[in-house]
Amino acid sequence: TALLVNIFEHKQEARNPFFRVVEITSEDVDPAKWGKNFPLQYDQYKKTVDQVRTRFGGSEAMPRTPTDADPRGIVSQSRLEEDPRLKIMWAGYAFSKDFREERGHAYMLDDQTFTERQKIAKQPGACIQCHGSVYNVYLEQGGGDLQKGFQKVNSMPYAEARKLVEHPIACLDCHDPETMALRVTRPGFINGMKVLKESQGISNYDVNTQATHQEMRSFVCGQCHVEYYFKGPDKQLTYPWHKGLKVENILAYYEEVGFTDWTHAETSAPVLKAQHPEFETWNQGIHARSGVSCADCHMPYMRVGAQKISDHHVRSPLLNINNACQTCHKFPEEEMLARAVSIQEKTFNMRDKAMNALVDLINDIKTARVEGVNDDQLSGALVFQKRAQFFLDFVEAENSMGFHAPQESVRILGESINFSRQGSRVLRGADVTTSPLTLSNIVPTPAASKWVVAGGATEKVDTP
Amino acid sequence: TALLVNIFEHKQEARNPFFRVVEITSEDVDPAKWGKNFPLQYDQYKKTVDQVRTRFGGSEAMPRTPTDADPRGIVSQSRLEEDPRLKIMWAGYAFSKDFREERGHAYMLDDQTFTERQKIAKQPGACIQCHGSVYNVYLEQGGGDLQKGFQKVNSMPYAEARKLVEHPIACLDCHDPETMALRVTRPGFINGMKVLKESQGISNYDVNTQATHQEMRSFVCGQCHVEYYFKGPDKQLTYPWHKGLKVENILAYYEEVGFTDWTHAETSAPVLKAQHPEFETWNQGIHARSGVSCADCHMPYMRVGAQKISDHHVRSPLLNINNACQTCHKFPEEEMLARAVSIQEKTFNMRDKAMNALVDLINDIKTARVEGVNDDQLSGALVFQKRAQFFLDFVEAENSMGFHAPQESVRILGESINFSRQGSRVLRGADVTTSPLTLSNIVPTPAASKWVVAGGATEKVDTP
Amino acid sequence: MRLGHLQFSTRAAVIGGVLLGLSAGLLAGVGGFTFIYAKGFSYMTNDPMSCANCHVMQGHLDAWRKGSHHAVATCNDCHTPHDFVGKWLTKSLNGYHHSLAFTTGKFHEPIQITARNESVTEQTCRHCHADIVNQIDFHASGTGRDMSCIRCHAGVGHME
Ligand code: HEC
Ligand code: HEC
Ligand code: HEC
Ligand code: HEC
Ligand code: HEC
Ligand code: HEC
Ligand code: HEC
Ligand code: HEC
Ligand code: HEC
Ligand code: HEC
Ligand code: HEC
Ligand code: HEC
Ligand code: HEC
Ligand code: HEC
Ligand SMILES: [Ca+2]
Ligand SMILES: [Ca+2]
Repeated sequence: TALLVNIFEHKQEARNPFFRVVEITSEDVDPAKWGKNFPLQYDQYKKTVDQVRTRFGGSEAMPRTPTDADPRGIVSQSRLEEDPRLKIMWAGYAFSKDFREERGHAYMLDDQTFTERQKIAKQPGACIQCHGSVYNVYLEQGGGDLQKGFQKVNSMPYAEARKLVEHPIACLDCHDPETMALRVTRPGFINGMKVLKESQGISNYDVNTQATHQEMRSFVCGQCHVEYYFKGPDKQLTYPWHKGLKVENILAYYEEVGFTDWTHAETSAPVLKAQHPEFETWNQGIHARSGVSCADCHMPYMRVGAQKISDHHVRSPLLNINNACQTCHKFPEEEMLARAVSIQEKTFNMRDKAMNALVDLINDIKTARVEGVNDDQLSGALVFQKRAQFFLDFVEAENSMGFHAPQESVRILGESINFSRQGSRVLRGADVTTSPLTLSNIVPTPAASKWVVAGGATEKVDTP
Repeated sequence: TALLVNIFEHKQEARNPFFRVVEITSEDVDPAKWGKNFPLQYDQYKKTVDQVRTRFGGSEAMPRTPTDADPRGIVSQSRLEEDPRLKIMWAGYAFSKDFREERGHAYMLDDQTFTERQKIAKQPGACIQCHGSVYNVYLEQGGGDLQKGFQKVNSMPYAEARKLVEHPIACLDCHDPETMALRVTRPGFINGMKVLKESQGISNYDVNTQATHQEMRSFVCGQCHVEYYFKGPDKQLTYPWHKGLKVENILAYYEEVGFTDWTHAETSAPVLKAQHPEFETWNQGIHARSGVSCADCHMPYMRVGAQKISDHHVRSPLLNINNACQTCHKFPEEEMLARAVSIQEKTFNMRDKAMNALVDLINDIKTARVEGVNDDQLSGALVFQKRAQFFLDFVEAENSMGFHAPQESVRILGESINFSRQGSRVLRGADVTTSPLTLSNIVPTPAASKWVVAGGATEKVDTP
Repeated sequence: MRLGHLQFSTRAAVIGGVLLGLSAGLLAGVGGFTFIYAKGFSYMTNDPMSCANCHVMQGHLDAWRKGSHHAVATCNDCHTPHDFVGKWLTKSLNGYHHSLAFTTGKFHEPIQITARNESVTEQTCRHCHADIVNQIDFHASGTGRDMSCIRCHAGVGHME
């Protein structure tokens, strides 16, 4: 006799009505104006300028001397200096020149505008979807048609697109100004969910009308915290979810469409870069499976006087364990912290091994090119490099250091090690056929219920 | 307030839960007699003869023709037939001849007595600690001194020890006959916990007086479901916990004392075999950390009439999800099953990769021996084989297919892959120094609270 | 037995009413103003609604309504001992402590049950369910989290 409880149901019912001090229209981008009606949320929102470090997250404020080209007086710590092997991994790509720990939402527009990466390669307007308040810009540029405006801005040069945008993420990017309901405003995500659902046999999925309320509490974040690529010469921003959300699905898609990001400077391998697949990774974890959303941890409810609000100071939950974790987990704060860090340390340790294995492979390829090697072996090794790197990067670029899906993250790193080392072995004379290049067919175990969120299929598993 | 708490505790003691139909003394080994007082527990205890398979656990009843040498009419499925790579992994060791899926407690004595492994190698009396009701036997043989009797029986030949034992595990192996309180009766575990606690700075730990009640609900199982070896020529049964419970700690201990199990028949590497490290693995998982004991899942409470009792039908919890999981997890039965199987499938997939990597290494060593290789490379590769195999076996021999500690199990397999492939790389000419032979220093993150059970240290972690 | 207990609760409430003045008097010495200001008198009744007089208790009231026990146990059935002295002593201690916390606003969020009150609650489980837990509980100390009932039956009082 199972007691079936819907843990999605938060105690939302007893929410406070609010006073409209000013009338907000769909034209109002400026959060300060929204803040007149919702001063508590606005106050917290402004706090995303804070910089505090955790063991693997948060960020550290590093002072720098502002220049005309880059007026920022403070940036966050350089990840390349923390681990120089990243420069070998990304040799020949803009990331090997400037890559920093990400910080609060307040900085998103500036950090994109002034990153050194802008100088090294010409970036497209597509970049801006995730770094500024672009919803109204897309509508204007598309003459009322969101997708049209999106396509148009995507193919602009970055500098041109940048001029159209004034604010980092603003209230209207997540909220309907009339009803304050959550909404998805990013065409990249709307299209991404459509192809993902199609792969599960659901056609014409429309996230804004078909998602549940609890799903929306993650989907507003999944708008940006995802892996992406720029498709074709007109740089259309695309989420590679056509076969599913697992790393194997995504790699298989890229290999099918023949996409690679750049040519590795030291080995000439055509390779891929992964970026912040938080949404995809979270989707493989037990929290997603239990219906726990991004907002539950990163925007937990907080009490302000007699009111309960969603904490709009979006940040590391490890800086806010009582609100972020203890509503669900009845363990002391320091114990919850130790649990998270323990997961992260195991991931970090494997990441280290995977990084060494990849550097070994890159060195082996370089040596082999000098010393001579047959074409079969070389081309096999280059494919292994691409895969090893993409798998490693999928965890490296994910920002929770494995927390969002502990077993899955370490599994991916284990595969990465296997790819790197097989590449070396093949180069050193092992028969390629003993190291088959087929990807594992890891099918996500379908959730047997409504608990699953975005990624799951719907069939039942066999009883034992 | 201390006063009040005291009052409650007193009221608490005034309980008299059962009717003594017969008087049970410390001499009474036969469970049937205990069953007169506790018919409900006894009825369930007898059910451990049942054989039902789950996806990765339980067991399947395979009929066979009884012979004089082996009168068993039913055994469980052969694991060697399910995965013939095991024979390569264990080449030259008795396990490569007969290794079956383990089944219920009722069979423990027969399965040990009649396994083919008995015929291949002379087994010592030490084996019997975990396969029969030996507590009284030890006391008798030791003239009242448990440890002395244990040592004596350990060094007997198996056949001789076998004659002293009548029953598989019986009530008195876990219960004090007077009070019915749980007790630890196995010297192997008593000694193992002592050295483990010593490594944590606690001396003279006595499990029977110092463990909490909830710890005892796991310790009674940890008596047998652990990694072990036979120390020295007189085959003293020893649990290798002198440096801790993690796989790295155990391997480091074996390397320090210079212990190996056998010489691999195909490569001549001195290698190790791991056996059923359920207790060690559980200890690294989130359930142990949350104070969830073996008995909570494998002997959950069940309702019989107006009473609830501990289900003495010890078996796979996946055959009993309702009682075993759903009191704590409010998700549907099929969802709980899918969660467990999803964890197991990821582990199984990595186990497969790790097995292939090890077989590749074994083949590479064989080839290298034929084709010639320098000593440094060869000896490096042999160490890699030992480590790769022990790590793989640590998960392979653990019976939950990763469930007891999902991230940890996959981490260990990732390390195993890395060892195997590094061995191949070294053999094929890579500089050994680029693949250092030092083990990861994975320190378990200490639990910050009383929730932790056996393995944890006591210091606090830093706040972020 | 169940019925008996419920009767006991009602009777206790009546006697409680008589003793209300006495208790309030006792508390006036320690924290009178705070107590009254923060509706501390709520502690003296058996009505769950009155606990929710403090908005910080609202969530617990809502969660109690969803819990399996809303029809069989009110707040005090679980949060005060089932003996006369213990019951009123606990009410007084908690009333004082919570009123003070409420007034100053200084308390951990989410609110966590204190070790003492957890022990009180654990005893009430055993009080009502003595028969069914007879066999399994005779070795348990019943204090702390060690063999606690709510380790497995967490949602009984308050469903998430
Ligand atoms: C169960 C809680 C939980 C959920 C659900 C969750 N996260 Fe996290 N997230 C964490 C923790 C814990 C960290 C690690 C923070 C740290 O290391 O300081 C983290 C880290 C992050 C980081 C890096 C933060 C930093 O401080 O550098 C980002 C970005 C992030 N998560 C986004 C998301 C997104 C997007 C989702 C939903 C798709 C999500 N998270 C779901 C708990 C959660
Ligand atoms: C419009 C795109 C966009 C959306 C929508 C978005 N983010 Fe972000 N997020 C970013 C960018 C870009 C950064 C990095 C900013 C920087 O480093 O300058 C970031 C940074 C973060 C960080 C890191 C903070 C730190 O201290 O390191 C967290 C945590 C985070 N986001 C969580 C979320 C959550 C949770 C949601 C949904 C409630 C969300 N984000 C929605 C783009 C977005
Ligand atoms: C699909 C959404 C998305 C797109 C498109 C996108 N970003 Fe980001 N960006 C993010 C998120 C989310 C973060 C924070 C997480 C992180 O840093 O991993 C971020 C972080 C950053 C950061 C701060 C951390 C760092 O990498 O140094 C910079 C700079 C940046 N992006 C530049 C760019 C540029 C340049 C482009 C276009 C080539 C771009 N972004 C395109 C979502 C996006
Ligand atoms: C990154 C996405 C994001 C941005 C940007 C954002 N919000 Fe929210 N907001 C949320 C989420 C998620 C919730 C929870 C909604 C729910 O569960 O219905 C929320 C809830 C709210 C609510 C409902 C009450 C509450 O606190 O739960 C108000 C009011 C609100 N936001 C105002 C604002 C204002 C004002 C701004 C701009 C200063 C803003 N939001 C910016 C994501 C966002
Ligand atoms: C809204 C509820 C909710 C919140 C908030 C939440 N969790 Fe969880 N957590 C769960 C559920 C549900 C599970 C799955 C196990 C279960 O059913 O209890 C889980 C599992 C876990 C696990 C074990 C699984 C794993 O991934 O290893 C850890 C560790 C954990 N949570 C830590 C945290 C931390 C740290 C936070 C805060 C950053 C947090 N949780 C926030 C509900 C939550
Ligand atoms: C949180 C629940 C839980 C805890 C605690 C737990 N186990 Fe398990 N155990 C499982 C599950 C689930 C399986 C997988 C069963 C299957 O595959 O059918 C399993 C499998 C096993 C198996 C193999 C069973 C079979 O059917 O083949 C053994 C033996 C075992 N556990 C012993 C232990 C021991 C000893 C402990 C304590 C040190 C322990 N378990 C703690 C849940 C648990
Ligand atoms: C430290 C306790 C312990 C010792 C010592 C021990 N066993 Fe076991 N044995 C177990 C446990 C626990 C299982 C069930 C788990 C498993 O099979 O992995 C088991 C299972 C078995 C099985 C059934 C599964 C199989 O492997 O085919 C056989 C046969 C067996 N043991 C024989 C022996 C022999 C022979 C010895 C002495 C060399 C021995 N055991 C020593 C604990 C022990
Ligand atoms: C005296 C040693 C000993 C003790 C104590 C012991 N076990 Fe076992 N257990 C074994 C052996 C040996 C086997 C394998 C029997 C066989 O295959 O013939 C086994 C098998 C099992 C199985 C496998 C059943 C199956 O269907 O595959 C489970 C589950 C299990 N034990 C759990 C436990 C739990 C839980 C405890 C403590 C409550 C415990 N054991 C205590 C020795 C022991
Ligand atoms: C280790 C987990 C665990 C602990 C601790 C525990 N229980 Fe239970 N309890 C269970 C399980 C499992 C069942 C379901 C048994 C069944 O239905 O066969 C149950 C059933 C019950 C029932 C009967 C429910 C019904 O369906 O009628 C009551 C009443 C109960 N428990 C009370 C208690 C009390 C009081 C305590 C503390 C003394 C306690 N339990 C401690 C796991 C636990
Ligand atoms: C493998 C270990 C083991 C064996 C063998 C064993 N028990 Fe138990 N038994 C337990 C555990 C664990 C508990 C739970 C005790 C606790 O939490 O205090 C228990 C509890 C009990 C209780 C207390 C009531 C209950 O059900 O929780 C009785 C009575 C009992 N066992 C009788 C027996 C009898 C009779 C036998 C032999 C037929 C037996 N036990 C064999 C492990 C064992
Ligand atoms: C006595 C309580 C209890 C029992 C019984 C129990 N669990 Fe858990 N489980 C927990 C706790 C506590 C956590 C840690 C997360 C949290 O705090 O909720 C957890 C976490 C988990 C997780 C996520 C962590 C991970 O390892 O991935 C899974 C999956 C899970 N349990 C499955 C099961 C299954 C399947 C069973 C039954 C075989 C079971 N549990 C039995 C209490 C329990
Ligand atoms: C005066 C306002 C107020 C009233 C009326 C009130 N509470 Fe509370 N309660 C609080 C506050 C504030 C806290 C947090 C105290 C802390 O954590 O220090 C609290 C905490 C608690 C706790 C957890 C802390 C502990 O002491 O164990 C329990 C249990 C509790 N209340 C039960 C009740 C019950 C039952 C009632 C009705 C009989 C009630 N409360 C009425 C304000 C109130
Ligand atoms: C059936 C028993 C039961 C009833 C009835 C009950 N509670 Fe509780 N309450 C509990 C238990 C058990 C806990 C401890 C929960 C935990 O720590 O997991 C608790 C905890 C609390 C806490 C502390 C919060 C926490 O999570 O530790 C407060 C406050 C509280 N109860 C208030 C109330 C109020 C107000 C009522 C009446 C509306 C009430 N309770 C009715 C059993 C009950
Ligand atoms: C005022 C008396 C009383 C108190 C106090 C009480 N219960 Fe109950 N409980 C009941 C009654 C009456 C039922 C319904 C029993 C039935 O239908 O057989 C019940 C049902 C249950 C059930 C079965 C329903 C379910 O939720 O699964 C469990 C388990 C249970 N109680 C556990 C507890 C625990 C744990 C506590 C302490 C936190 C507790 N009870 C406190 C009277 C009480
Ligand atoms: Ca950060
Ligand atoms: Ca089995």
